[in-house]
Order: sequence, then structure tokens, then C-alpha cells
Amino acid sequence: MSLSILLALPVLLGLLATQLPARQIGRAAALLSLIPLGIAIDYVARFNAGSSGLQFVTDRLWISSLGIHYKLGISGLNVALVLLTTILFTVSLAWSSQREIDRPRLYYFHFGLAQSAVLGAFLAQDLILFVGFFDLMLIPFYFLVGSWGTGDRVRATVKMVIYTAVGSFLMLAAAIAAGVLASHEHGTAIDFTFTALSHLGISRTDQDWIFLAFAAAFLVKMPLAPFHGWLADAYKSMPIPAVAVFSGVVSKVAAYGFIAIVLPLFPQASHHYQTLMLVIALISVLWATAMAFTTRDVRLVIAYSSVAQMGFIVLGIFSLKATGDQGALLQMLNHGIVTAASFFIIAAVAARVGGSENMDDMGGIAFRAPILASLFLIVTFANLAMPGSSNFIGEFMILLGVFSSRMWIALVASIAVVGASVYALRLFIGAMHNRVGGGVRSFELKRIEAIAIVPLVAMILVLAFYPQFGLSKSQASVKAAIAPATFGGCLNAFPGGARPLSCVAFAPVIAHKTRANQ
Amino acid sequence: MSPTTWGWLVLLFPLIGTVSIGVGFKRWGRAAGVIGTTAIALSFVCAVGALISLLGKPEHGRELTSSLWNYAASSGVDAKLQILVDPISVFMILVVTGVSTLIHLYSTSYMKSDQGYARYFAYLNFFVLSMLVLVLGGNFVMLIVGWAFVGAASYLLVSFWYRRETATKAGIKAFVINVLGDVGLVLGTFFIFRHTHTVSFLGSFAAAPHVFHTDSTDLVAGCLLFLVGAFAKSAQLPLHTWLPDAMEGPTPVSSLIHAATMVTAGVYLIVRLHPLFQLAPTAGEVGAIVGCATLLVAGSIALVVTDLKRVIAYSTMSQIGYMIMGASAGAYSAALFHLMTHAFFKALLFMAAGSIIGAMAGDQSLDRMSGFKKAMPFTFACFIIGGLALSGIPPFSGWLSKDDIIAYLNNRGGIYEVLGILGYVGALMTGLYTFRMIFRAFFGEPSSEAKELEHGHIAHAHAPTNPMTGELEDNDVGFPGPEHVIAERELPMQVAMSLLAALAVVGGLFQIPGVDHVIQNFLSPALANAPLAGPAHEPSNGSAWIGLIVGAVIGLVGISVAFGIYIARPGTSARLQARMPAIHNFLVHKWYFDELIDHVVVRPALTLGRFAEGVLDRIVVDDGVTGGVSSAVRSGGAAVRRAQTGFLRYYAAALIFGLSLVLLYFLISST
Amino acid sequence: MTLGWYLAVSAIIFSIGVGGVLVRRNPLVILLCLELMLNAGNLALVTFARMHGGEGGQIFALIVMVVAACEVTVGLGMIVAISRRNLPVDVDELHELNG
Amino acid sequence: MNLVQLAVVVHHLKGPHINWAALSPTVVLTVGALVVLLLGLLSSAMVRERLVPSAAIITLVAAVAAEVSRFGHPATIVHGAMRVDDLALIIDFICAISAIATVLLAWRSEAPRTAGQGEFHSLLLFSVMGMAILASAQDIIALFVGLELLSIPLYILCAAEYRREGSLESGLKYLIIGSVGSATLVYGLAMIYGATGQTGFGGIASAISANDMLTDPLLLGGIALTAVGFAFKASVAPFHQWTPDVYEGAPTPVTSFMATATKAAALAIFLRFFDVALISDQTTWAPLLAALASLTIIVGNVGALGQTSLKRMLGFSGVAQAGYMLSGVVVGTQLGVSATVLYLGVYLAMNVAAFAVIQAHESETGDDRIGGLRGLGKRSPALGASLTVAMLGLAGIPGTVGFVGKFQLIHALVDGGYGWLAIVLVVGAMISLGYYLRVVAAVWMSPVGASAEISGVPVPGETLVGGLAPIAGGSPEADGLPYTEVVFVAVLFATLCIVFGILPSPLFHLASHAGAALGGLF
Repeated sequence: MSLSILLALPVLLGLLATQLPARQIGRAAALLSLIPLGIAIDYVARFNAGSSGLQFVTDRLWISSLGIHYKLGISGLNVALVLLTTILFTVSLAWSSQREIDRPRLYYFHFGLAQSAVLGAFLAQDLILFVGFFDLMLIPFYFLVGSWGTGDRVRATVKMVIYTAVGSFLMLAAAIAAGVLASHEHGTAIDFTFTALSHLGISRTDQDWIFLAFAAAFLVKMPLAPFHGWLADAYKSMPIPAVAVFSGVVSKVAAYGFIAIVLPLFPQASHHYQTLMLVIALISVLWATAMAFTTRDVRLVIAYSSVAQMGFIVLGIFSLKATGDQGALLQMLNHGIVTAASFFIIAAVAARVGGSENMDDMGGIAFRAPILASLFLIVTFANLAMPGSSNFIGEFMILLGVFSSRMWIALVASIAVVGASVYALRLFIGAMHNRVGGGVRSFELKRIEAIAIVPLVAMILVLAFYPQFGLSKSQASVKAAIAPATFGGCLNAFPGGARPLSCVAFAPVIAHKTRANQ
Repeated sequence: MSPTTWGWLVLLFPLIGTVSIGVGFKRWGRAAGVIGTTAIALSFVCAVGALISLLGKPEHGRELTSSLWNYAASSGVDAKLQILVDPISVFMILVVTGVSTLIHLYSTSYMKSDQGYARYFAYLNFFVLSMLVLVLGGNFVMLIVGWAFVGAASYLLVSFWYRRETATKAGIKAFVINVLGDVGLVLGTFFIFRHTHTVSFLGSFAAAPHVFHTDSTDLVAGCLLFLVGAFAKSAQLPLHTWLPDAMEGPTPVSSLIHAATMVTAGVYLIVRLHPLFQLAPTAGEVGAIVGCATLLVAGSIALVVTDLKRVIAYSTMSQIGYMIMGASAGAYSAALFHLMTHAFFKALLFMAAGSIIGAMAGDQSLDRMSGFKKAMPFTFACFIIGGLALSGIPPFSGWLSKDDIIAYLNNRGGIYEVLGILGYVGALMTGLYTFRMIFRAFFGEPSSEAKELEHGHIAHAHAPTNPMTGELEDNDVGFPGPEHVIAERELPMQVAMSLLAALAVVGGLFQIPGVDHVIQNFLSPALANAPLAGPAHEPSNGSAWIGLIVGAVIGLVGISVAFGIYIARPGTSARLQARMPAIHNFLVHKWYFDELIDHVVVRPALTLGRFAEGVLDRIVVDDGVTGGVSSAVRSGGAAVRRAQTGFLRYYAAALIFGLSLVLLYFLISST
Repeated sequence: MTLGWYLAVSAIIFSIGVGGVLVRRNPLVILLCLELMLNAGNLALVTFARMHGGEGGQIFALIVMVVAACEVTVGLGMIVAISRRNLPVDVDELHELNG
Repeated sequence: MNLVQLAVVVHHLKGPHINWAALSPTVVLTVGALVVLLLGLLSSAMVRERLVPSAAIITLVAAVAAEVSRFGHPATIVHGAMRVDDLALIIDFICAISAIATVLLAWRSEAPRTAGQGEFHSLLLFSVMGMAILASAQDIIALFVGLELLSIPLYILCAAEYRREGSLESGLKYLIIGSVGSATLVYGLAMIYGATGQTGFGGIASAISANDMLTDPLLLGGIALTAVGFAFKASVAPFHQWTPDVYEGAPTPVTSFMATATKAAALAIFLRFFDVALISDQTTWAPLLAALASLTIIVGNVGALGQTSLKRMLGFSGVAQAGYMLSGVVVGTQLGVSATVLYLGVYLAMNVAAFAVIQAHESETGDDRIGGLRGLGKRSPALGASLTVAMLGLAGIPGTVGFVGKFQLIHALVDGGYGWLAIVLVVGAMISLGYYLRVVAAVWMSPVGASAEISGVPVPGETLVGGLAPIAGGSPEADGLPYTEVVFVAVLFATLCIVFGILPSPLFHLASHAGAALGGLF
């Protein structure tokens, strides 16, 4: 079975569902989305964790004159994320299917398109293909926010799109440059596939600006402070299912891009900018944490907490250590599930406060809704990465990775872990405990809420007992992906034996690193 | 069955209890208490099973590990779902499960009128499970997991009556400080892992002597970070402020978590990691000094606090100070011995206090209690036994265990001797505040509640109020329960208390210098490769006995002073306060630790948050970057549109102008 | 007399035309000025043709004349249409398409 | 013997050999234009309303057929004055398609009725012929003829609705400014001729390189004036100012034609003249054109930001796009040429789709304000979706041809060592999102029910088949608008935008042919 099927199904099913009468679209879309989910599970099951290479590859020349391939594949880097994508979309569709939605046809079509785009971005093994899907992801969310959002939705959505486009258009230019320059320097035919590009080195100077362009795109997309200007407005006005998938998987695409593209393709630049990236990540971790325990808006608390989490993920990635990067991948999975669950729970809470998302109106909801409270509690503990949750293992390995490459950054970052416990618990208490708030009309968890929240919490619990699930698959691929960057792009980077001159400058670094890794 | 199998069973039952109560909380009703108690009781039985099968093994074969599956085993990290069964952990699980069983039993009556009954037992079972994970965990990750779980359980139970702002505040305070401890543990693990490349205990212990030389930087850093964890959990300076607030929880909770088990985890941690601390004497000294400081500070505060439960809480702090001091110094068996006896008599004291509070209709203030001796004989008896044990009066258990520690310190010599002598000062204060409490609560003119009770019915507050703030409870949710209970009328409470009382009396007999060394011998296999625990440092029986006698005398002195102040010459305390108000204030404000932390940590954090929101986000990001760029572009657009006047001749002019520019360019480039 | 003078003249005529287009407001006059510009071009072309002795420039000049005629015709047509609609025959009055 | 000699003489008297096949497109257009003009004289309204446009379309289709048949057989004709190669043919093709679309848009519009069907359509055809000549010009005379033959009919077409003041104004403005432009051009060409003594491009090129006059002031002055003349036609800043006014004032079908076909022709001549005749002087003119290109990109994009009139906004966006395409000329490589040509093609598809929607909307509601689009998505999903695709395409979103076009341009720029220009292009694209998305937002994201008060038409239950027509290939009949042919054009071209956005290989193939046509480049 070819990956193209998995890639195309969501949007096709979306179209199919839209042909039904408006009443049944929602249910149909939710049920049909189980098919891609099943396929994804099947891939995960058949995935061979041992090998570091691509599996289930589909490779077809797309634009022959430019060497652009339509190449999809699953490796240890994206296998878990593909599964996560299908899961979150299914859950979000289930949540939507329980509610009245204006213009349902367009709504579900855009959801299908979004899922296909995200899957495409994860599966793409060709630089241009990736960039294409990466930008394409914007469109459905542009519509979802603009047409089904709340508040000043049009302004918010335009702001979001332009903000993210700034980065991703630069990335487009950089991506093309990467292919062209590589072919120029090595006199080979132009070819944009990851494998080809990772074997052809690009000169340091070019790598630098290309790296920065990619970094800009990814940092805005995640986002990390101070590139998060669009975050608050967009998250505030997104419909809940959209925001769940957006912060659940769309932000992960950017982080995935760092591991799967930037590190292996621009190793020397990654090595060169390691400290810069670590510092940015550190700043945004602290910044977002501070924001999260100041704001009174429950949705923003989750939003900023996910900014902090993305910061941790970037820390892990640019530790350039296997532990750190594996932790980052695991954390992407965990955070995707946890943040989606959080947003759904926030929606459930808001439903008990007459739609308000202000912490001041809340309180004392737990008594009439003990089950909701318990689920919220589990999610909260997972969100603050309490040991025993899979998130903790993620953070543990991230920090361990950073610790072994830049000790002080790890020590400072660990402050944020304490901060996380403050804002997460403050959120839980503010909503569930204390005196009953003014507008609170509490009631027990309803089916229409449970349908989305319960599966996610179940997954959190399962992962808590067996985080190894997320780790075992990625080990081999991660080692292969970061090896070049770890050694300044001079070891294992050029199997052909062709090594750019700049590597001479790295000789001491290599020696040092290798000693450090003994 | 092998000890490890028993160990897994010990974990299994509380898990079953938690899940079954949690899932069926609507169905069980009162049965929840029974389920919970049985689960823990079975777990205790299994602990005994583990003890027996462990004793069946040869001395050298008493450190067994067993793992279920890989928890996080990838790229160097080797965390398994693993338990380590050795004398230390078995000793701990015995104490934990034993005391927990009794306190569950006590709770079945104490909480019976509370709406959150099932929730309470779910939490309590969860706590026991966490504590057992903590002590049985076979590697650092498992330890940290248990460590954090007990913190969570403690949070849940402290803010159990979550309609009380005070309770939720106390809960979050406790949790956050505990998370700080977790972080310490994690970072400490990093420092060790960096050199040993394994997270398993036995692995690191085996590797430690080869990869670390004595007092090597990373090792000391790691051990100090472990100590941070220990201090946070065991309420040592300066991370102790959460413990008194934690008294917001139901009294049985205070008795189980904040006296008997959880707060002693720090001691267990040091003992568990003794192979590392052996190599880092500096860290050991730090720990000992902090412990000593804590026991003095806490003791001094306990002298003036007027809230019954908080007095006991501070005394707990100070007793744990002894243990930390001992453990850091190397008196492992003594520390664990005191841990056990302390669990007995402190749990007992809290239970008795709970009974009095019941009689006071929820009021905890010593100022309002007096003369309960006649009304509550059983409670009184228990309180006396607990008090004597706490003050270290022969032949009660506290006497033998505490002075065991001090004797070791004096024998160790050097700085430790100083600490030992300060320990005696602490002992003096212990006797003083313990009996201040007893004399004020039970002697003197019976208070109205006492009188009412003598006439056979328990006092009832007109309206339920929060004892701390006095604000009215909105207990439409029905907790804390409307009725109050006292030990005199509740069989389960009496059973639990009398058993603990018996243990508090005889608990010391396990280890009498020159007579028997049950605990020491039992632990010795685990401490085999710890020079500090070796006979070289153990005090000789003679010196030990001298220590015991001195301790006993000091305890008695303390008690008699208390007698003088509160019975013989009433009003002395008032005079003392009048004479030295500064000191009194200082103590009443608990050495201003809360204020300190508030100014040093909390406010800066909030300021930072406001700064991030107000300045960084609003001004820099929104207005500066976003606004700046967009307004620049917009003004550019406006300029272009203004140029678009619509006047034809203007366009022609522009065309000619542009033309001349282009011409100019070419003419310049032509030369 | 060298060819330079012819070029100078044509340049001057061209400039006159440009100036006229810029300063005059009556479309008719502007058309005349455009004629001047084109014819300046013609003059230059013929001169160069003479210089190089080829016939290309002269052919070009002829064609330019034709084109000039066409443009003027179209222009006049529009001016007629404008005045038919009683709009002022003044290019400065036509500026409502702007911004 | 004499007979033999006579025969020989007669043989020699044969007129010049004419390559009819290569000339066929021009011939077809001429004939068609004349026929249409005559048909227009017939009195019967039916004939005029139906037959004339059909005749025009048939002519154009015939021309297209001729062009297609000639593809791959480059030929130099008319004594080397014209060269009908793949580049020329592709440009002709683009212009013809644009003209067909224009005829369809004009089918029931005001302009041809006012101006007279015959005149309107024959002028259109003549203009197309002018473009054909311009695109294949190899000689400054042919160049000038083509340019004027292209422009003069357009002056008239702009003023076609001469009862509307705006139309007149735009016509006159275009005429006068345009004439200034052509006068400049003439003078420039004269100077080049003077410097080189050649009229043929090849001759000019060889003359320049032969007697090394790279810095000859006369030549450079000529280049300057010529560049300005072309820049004016292609509406390159700072010679762009007529564009928005004329686009706004002219009848929408004509605007659509100007926006796509004129630009194609103008850039074609840019390519031919600079990348063939003046290629050896590239080091001199390339920096200037690069500067102009970046200026154009910025000015066009920021100018479009605050616009309220949709046509005017598209005018400014057209300016910006001209800047993009000019950068393809700058690099002066085959890749650059193919990139420019490719972009011309995709630009055609996107703009025609957009203008078709405007035409339909205008004829329904009578205004082209962006605000007026409120609820279009609900009222007629087909139009809404088409406009959306067009806008996203112009913004260069992947999945549309716009992305492909930008991709190839950036590729050419990076490849030709103009990385910074690529960045400028990208920045321009970012800014452009600011106004394209405003349109999309107006179409779909208006508050529910807003559509009703904008136009009296009752809101039909949205039909997703139509709503997703570009993706689902649904039919325009799905919604009840009367302007079927216009909706058809919109949907057709929007669909093309998506199809070629996903499968762009054929476009790249054709474009590379066009690039190869200019053999001198590498």
C-alpha cells in the first residue's frame, strides 16, 4: 500500500463527506477519518525500528527538468508524528461532529485539506515538496480561523498567515538556493531529495544564510518567542478543534523540519548556530512561562505553555545529542496529545462558565463535575511534565542532552520546569477549585465532550506507562540524522569521502567532540 | 516467593485500591474506606512476606532487583520499570505500609461524615502507592517518579477541602516546593549519569568509586542537588515553609504524610544514596549542618505557635532535622531507627490531636483548649505517651532512637560533635514545647467544649468556619463533614491509636546499646560497603549509655520547665513575652521565612511575568516589531497612492524624470 | 555643414515637444507636441541613414510618419468624443481616476 | 536558345519567396480582422450580437491552431525582419488565448455595444496581430510597427465605452502617455541605429561586439530611451503610473486583455531586444534593470495595499508582477527567459480568472469595490472559489500555478547569481498577501447574512460542487448567474491554475523551449 493513499485520503474523504446532506456530514467525516487513522496505525505496526533509513518509500520524478521528486517515506523521525496527526484530526472531527457548524461542507473540506497538507509535510522527502506542503498548511487554517473563528477573526487570521508566510517564503527561496547551489558546487544534476542533498555538501557561507531562512520559517511557525506575535490573536479566535490540531501537530511540523531537514542538510551551519538556537529557545521558554503565569485567559495559558514546550523541544534538538533529539521527538508526541486535550478541556470548562474563558469567572467547577475534574487533573500533571508522565521522560532526555552539551543552559532551563508547575496548577485550581465563580453552572462531563477528551487522556495514561513506545522507534534514525551536525558536518556527512575544505577548520572540534563522546 | 515478587505485590494492592475506588467512587460509598484499608493491609502483609523471604537469603545476596519492561531505554539512558529490594527498602515498606494501615483504619471513622469520602481514600491509597514506588524504585528515574507522585498526592490531600482558599494555596505551595525538589533530583541525576552512564542504583553505586575521586566537583554538585530534593521533601531550611501550611489537610493526612512517611523521604534518600555521599563528605557536612539548623529553628518556633497541629508540624520538622543530621553524618541505621520510632509516636500525636480538634468542633487554637484531661482520658493517655516518646524520656522509643543519633555524632567528633551538642539543645526545646502543648490542652480549667463533653455530647459550631481565616465555609458540598468525631467514641480510632501507642512505647526496644542491634544488623548487608557505618564510627556501648542518660535528663529538664511555666506558676509565659517582645515576635513570625521567600522568589517571578506581558509582548513584539513593520509598509503604500494624483501631465513629468535618471545612469556608466 | 547640427536640431525639437507636453493643458496642443517629438525622431533617423548610407533609417522614418498620423487621428477622435459630452477640453480636468 | 534565356529571365522574375506557413498566424489574424469588421456592418442585431464575436473567436482559434502547428519549426521571414520561433509562438499563443477570453467576457458587456461589435472585435484582433509581430520582431522597424499596431487599437478599446467619462479619461491618458512612450522609443531606436548603423537585432549585436562600443554614449543613450519605452509598455516603475488609472477606467474585458496580453508582448520584446540585440552589453544594463525590477516590485505591492477598487488593486498587482517578470530578463540566461515566459503563462491564467469574476460581479452589482464582494462565496460559490484560487495563485501559494511561476523565477535568479533580487521578490510576495487575502476574506468571511443586504438576489443554498469547482471540476451551472460564459471562463481558468499548479511539468517543458529559442544565451 503506497503512502500516497494515506496522503490523499483525508482530502478525498473530506470531499466525499461534503456530498452528503448537511445533517450527516459531521458524523460521516468523523467516521471516515478512522480510515487514515487505521492506515497510519498499520504503518506504525509494520515499521521496522531497527533501520535508520526510509521505509515504505514512494519516489516518482515530479518535475523532471528541476529534479523535483514526489518522494514520500517514513523514518523513525516522522512515524510517531504521522500517527499523532491522524489521531488528533480524528478526535477533532469527532468533537466537531457533535456540534452545529455553519456551512459544514466547506468546514469539513478544509479540515480534510489541512490533514492532507500536514501529512504531506511530515511524509515529504523532497525539499520543494516539503516547502509546498508547509505553505499549503496555511490555507485551510486561514479559512478555518477566518470563517469559523470568534472575535476579530479576519484580522487575526490575516496576521497569522502573513506572519508565518514571512518565514516560509524566505524558506522557499532558501530551499531553491540549497538545491541550485549544491548542484553548482558539485557539478551534478539538480536534485531536491533529502538523501541527495545530504550527500552533497554546501559551502559554509551559503549554508549560513540558508540555515537562517529555514530557522526563521520554523521559529515563526512553532512559534518561539520573540516570533510569536501572531499567536495570541490566532489562538484566541480559532475554533477549538482547529486550535487543537494546530498547536497539536502543525507546530510540530516546524520542529520536525529542524531534525529532519536542517540538521542533516546544513550540518555545519547547525553546528555553528547551535548556541544561538539554544539561547533563543531558552529565552522563549522563560518568556512563555512568565506569560503563562501572568495571563488570566485560560486559553492563552495553554497557548503560552505550548510555546514553552516548543522551546524545550528546540533545546533538545539543538543539543545535537541523541538523547536530546530523541527526547524532543518524544516530547512532540506527548505535547501534541496533551495540548489538544487541554484545549478541549478548556472548551468544556468554558461551556460551564457561559462561554467565558477568563479565569476570574471560574472556580469550584469540580464538585458537580468530578470526572471532568479528574481528567483535567491528569492532563494538568502531564502538561507540567510531572515525573511518571511521558512528558517527563521527554523533558528528562531533552535536559540530559542539553546538559551534556551546554550545562548552564540546562540548569537555567530547569527553572522553567518549576514555573510550569505554577501555571498549570494555577489554571487547574482557578477553574476547578476554590469558591464557586459567578457565572458558573457546573455539570458533569457530557458525551459530546468525552468523545474527544477521554481518548486523549487514555493515550496520556498509556504513554505514561510505556514512553518507550515513542523512543524505541526513533533511536536509529535520530543518530543518523544528527551525526553530521554533531561533528560540524565533517563526519559521516559525506559518504563519498568528498569533504569541503572548511572541515579542516573543524578538525580540532571533531577531535574534541570525539573525546567528549568517549 | 522471591522478595522481588513480594515487592511487586506490595505495589500491586495500593494500585488496585486506588483504581477501584477512583473508578467506582459513585458506587462504593462507605465501602471505599474498607477497600482502601484492606488494600493497604494486604500490602503490609506482602511487605512482611518480603521481609521473611529476604531474611531467607544469605547476607551478601540481599540486594535484589527486578524489572518489568523498558521504561525509557534509548541512546544511553537505561531506565527500566525496576524495583530494588534490599534491607533498606524492606525496612521502609514495613514502616510505610504498617503505619498507613493504621491511619487508614483511623480515617474510616474520622472522615466518615465527609462527602469526599471515596475521593479521600482514593487519594490516600494513591499516596501509599507513590511512597512505595519511591522506596522500592530500583533506579533514579523510578525514585524521581515516586518522589513526584508523593508530592502530587500530598498536594491533593492538602487541598482536599478545595473550597478553602487557604487549602488550595497551601496545596500549590507544597506542590511547587516539591517540584523544586524534583528538579534538584533530576539535575543531581544528570551530574551522576554524566560519569556513570547508568541510572540504575546498583550500577551507579558500583561505578561511583571508580569514576569519582573523593569530593570531586561533579559528585559534590550532584549530592548537593540531591540534598535540595531531600530538603524540599523533608521540610528542611529554607524549603520548609510548606509543611506548616500543609496542616490544612485533614488530620489523618497530616499524621500519615506530614509526619510519619512522606516527609521522612529525604532521610531515606540520603541513606539510599549513601555510596555516593560516602565519597562526598562535603555534601554530608552541608546536610548535617542544615539538619541541625532546622531542628533548632523549628524547635524554637514550636515554642510559640498556638495552633495545635502546627506545633506538632514544627516538632516534626525538628525531629526530621535530627534524622537528616544523622543520615548526612553517616548514622544510617540510627537515622532509620529514629525514622521508625518517630513515625510511631508522631502519627500517634496527630491522631490524638485530631481527636481533640474533633472535640473542639474543628477549632485548632491552643488558646481556646484547656482541661480536656477528664473529658478525654483515652486521648489524654495517648497524647502523654506520644509526648514522652517525643521528648525522649526513658523507656519510650524516642529516647533510644534520638540519642542513638546524637551519640554517633559525638563519637564522630569534629564539627559533628558541635552539632551533637546543639542536638541536646534541641532536645531541651522538644520537651518544653511538647509539654507546653499537653499542659495547655489537657490541664487547667476545662474549656466550654470540655465541659460539654463531660456532659456527654460533642460541641458543635453554630456555622462551619475555616479554622484558619474564620470565614464561613460554603459547605453545600458537605465537607469537612458536619459531625465531628473523637477517639473515645470510635472503635477504629481507638484500635489504631492504641496500637501506635504500644509501638511508641516498645518501638525502641529494637536497638538498645549493648543489648540488641536488630535494626543495625538487619541493615548491615545494605550498608556493607559504607565505612562510616562500620564499627569504627559506631559509639561504644559505654559512651552510648552516657548519651542516653544525658538525653533523658535534658528531656526531663525541658518537661519540668514547661511544668513550671504552665502549671506551677501560670502567667509566666505572658511575662516572658512581655519581657522580650522582639524575640517573641521573631518566633511568632517563624523567623520571617515566608516573607523572605515572598520577597526573594514569588514577587520577582510575578514582576517578571508582568514585564514579559506588559513590556516584552505588548510593546516590543506587538507594537515594535509587528506594528512597526506593518505601519512602515502602510505608509509606503500611502506615499505611492499620493503620487498617483490622476493628473496626466504629472504622469508625463514623472515619466520624463525617470527617463532622465535612466539616461544619467547610462551616461555615467559610459565613461 | 556636418551631420552634428541635424542631430542637435532634432534634439532641440524633441525637447520642445517634451516641454509642450508638460506645460500645455489642451489635449490638441499636447498632440501637436507629440508630433514634434516623433518628428524629432524622424529627423534623427534620416540623419543617421544619411550617415550610414543605408536605407533602413529612411524606411523607419516613413513608418513613423504613418504611425504618427494614426495616433493623432485616434487622439482627435477622443477629443471629439469628450467635447460631445460637454466635458472640458482640458487634461487637468480628467483626474478622477487617481489614488 | 532565346526561349531558354527567356525562361531563365522569367524564372528570375519570380517575386521574393514567402514562407506562408510561418506567416500564417499573422495572415489569419489580418483576414479575420477584416472579415469581422465587415460583418459588423451588417444591420441584423442577431448577426452583430452573435455572429461577430463568434467570427472573432473562430479567427483566434484558427490563429492558435496555426501557431500550434508551427511549434518547433523556427523560421526567419520577411528578410530577417521577423523570426517565428517557439518564444514568439508561445507569446502569440498567450495573447490569442487572452483575446478569446476577452471576447467571451465582452459577449454581453457594455463596451462592444457602445463601440460597435465589428469595430471592437476587429480592433482586438489587430492588437493581437500587433503583439504577434512584436513578439517575433528581429528588426527595430518591425519592432516599432508591432508595438504601435498593438497600442493604437488599445487606446481606442480603452475608450470604447465613450459614454462613460472614466473610460474616456483612461483612453486619453493611455493615448498621450503612450505616445510619449513611443516617441521616446523612436528616438532611442534612432540613436541605436545611429550608433550601430544596423536595424536588425543580429546586426546590432554583432556591431556592438565587433567594434567594441560597449561604452559608446550614443548607443547607451539609445539603450536608455529604448528601455524606458519598453518599461512603459510593461508598466515598470517609475513608468507605471498610467497603469492603475487605465485599468480602472477601461472596460473590464479590455483591462483583462491589457493586463495579460500587453504585458506578454512587452516582456517578449524586452527579452528579444535585451537578451539578443544587447546581450553583449549586459554588464551595463543588467544592474539598472535589476534596480527597476526591485523598485517595481516594492512600489506595485505597497501601492496595492490600500486600494478599494478591485480593478485598481489588480492594476498595482500587475505592476508588481511586471517587476517579478523583469527580473527574469535581468539574469539574461535561458533559464531566465524560460522563467519569464512561464510566469507570463501562469499570470495569464490567474488574471483572466480574476477579471472574469470581476466582470460577472460588476455586471451583477455594478461596482468593483472589494467591499462589494461580501458574501460572494455564499451567493455564488463558483465565482467565489475562482476568485480565491486566482488570488492565492497571484500570492504564490503552493498548489497553484503562481507557486510554480515564482519557483522558476527564484530558481533563475539564484542560478544567475541574483540572490538578492530573489529575496526582494520574496519580500514582495509577503507584502502582496496583505491585499490578496483581504479579497479572499471579503469573499468568504463576511458575517453570515451580509450577502443579502449587499445585493437583492436571494441567497441560494450553497452547492459545494460549485463551491469547490476548481478542485472538484464542478460545473458553473451549479449556480444561477445569468453570465454563464463569464462564469465558465472564471471556473475554467481557475481550474487550470490548480491543475497546472499540481502537475506543472508541461509548463516547464514549453518554457524551456522558449528559453532555447534564444540560442545566444546559455
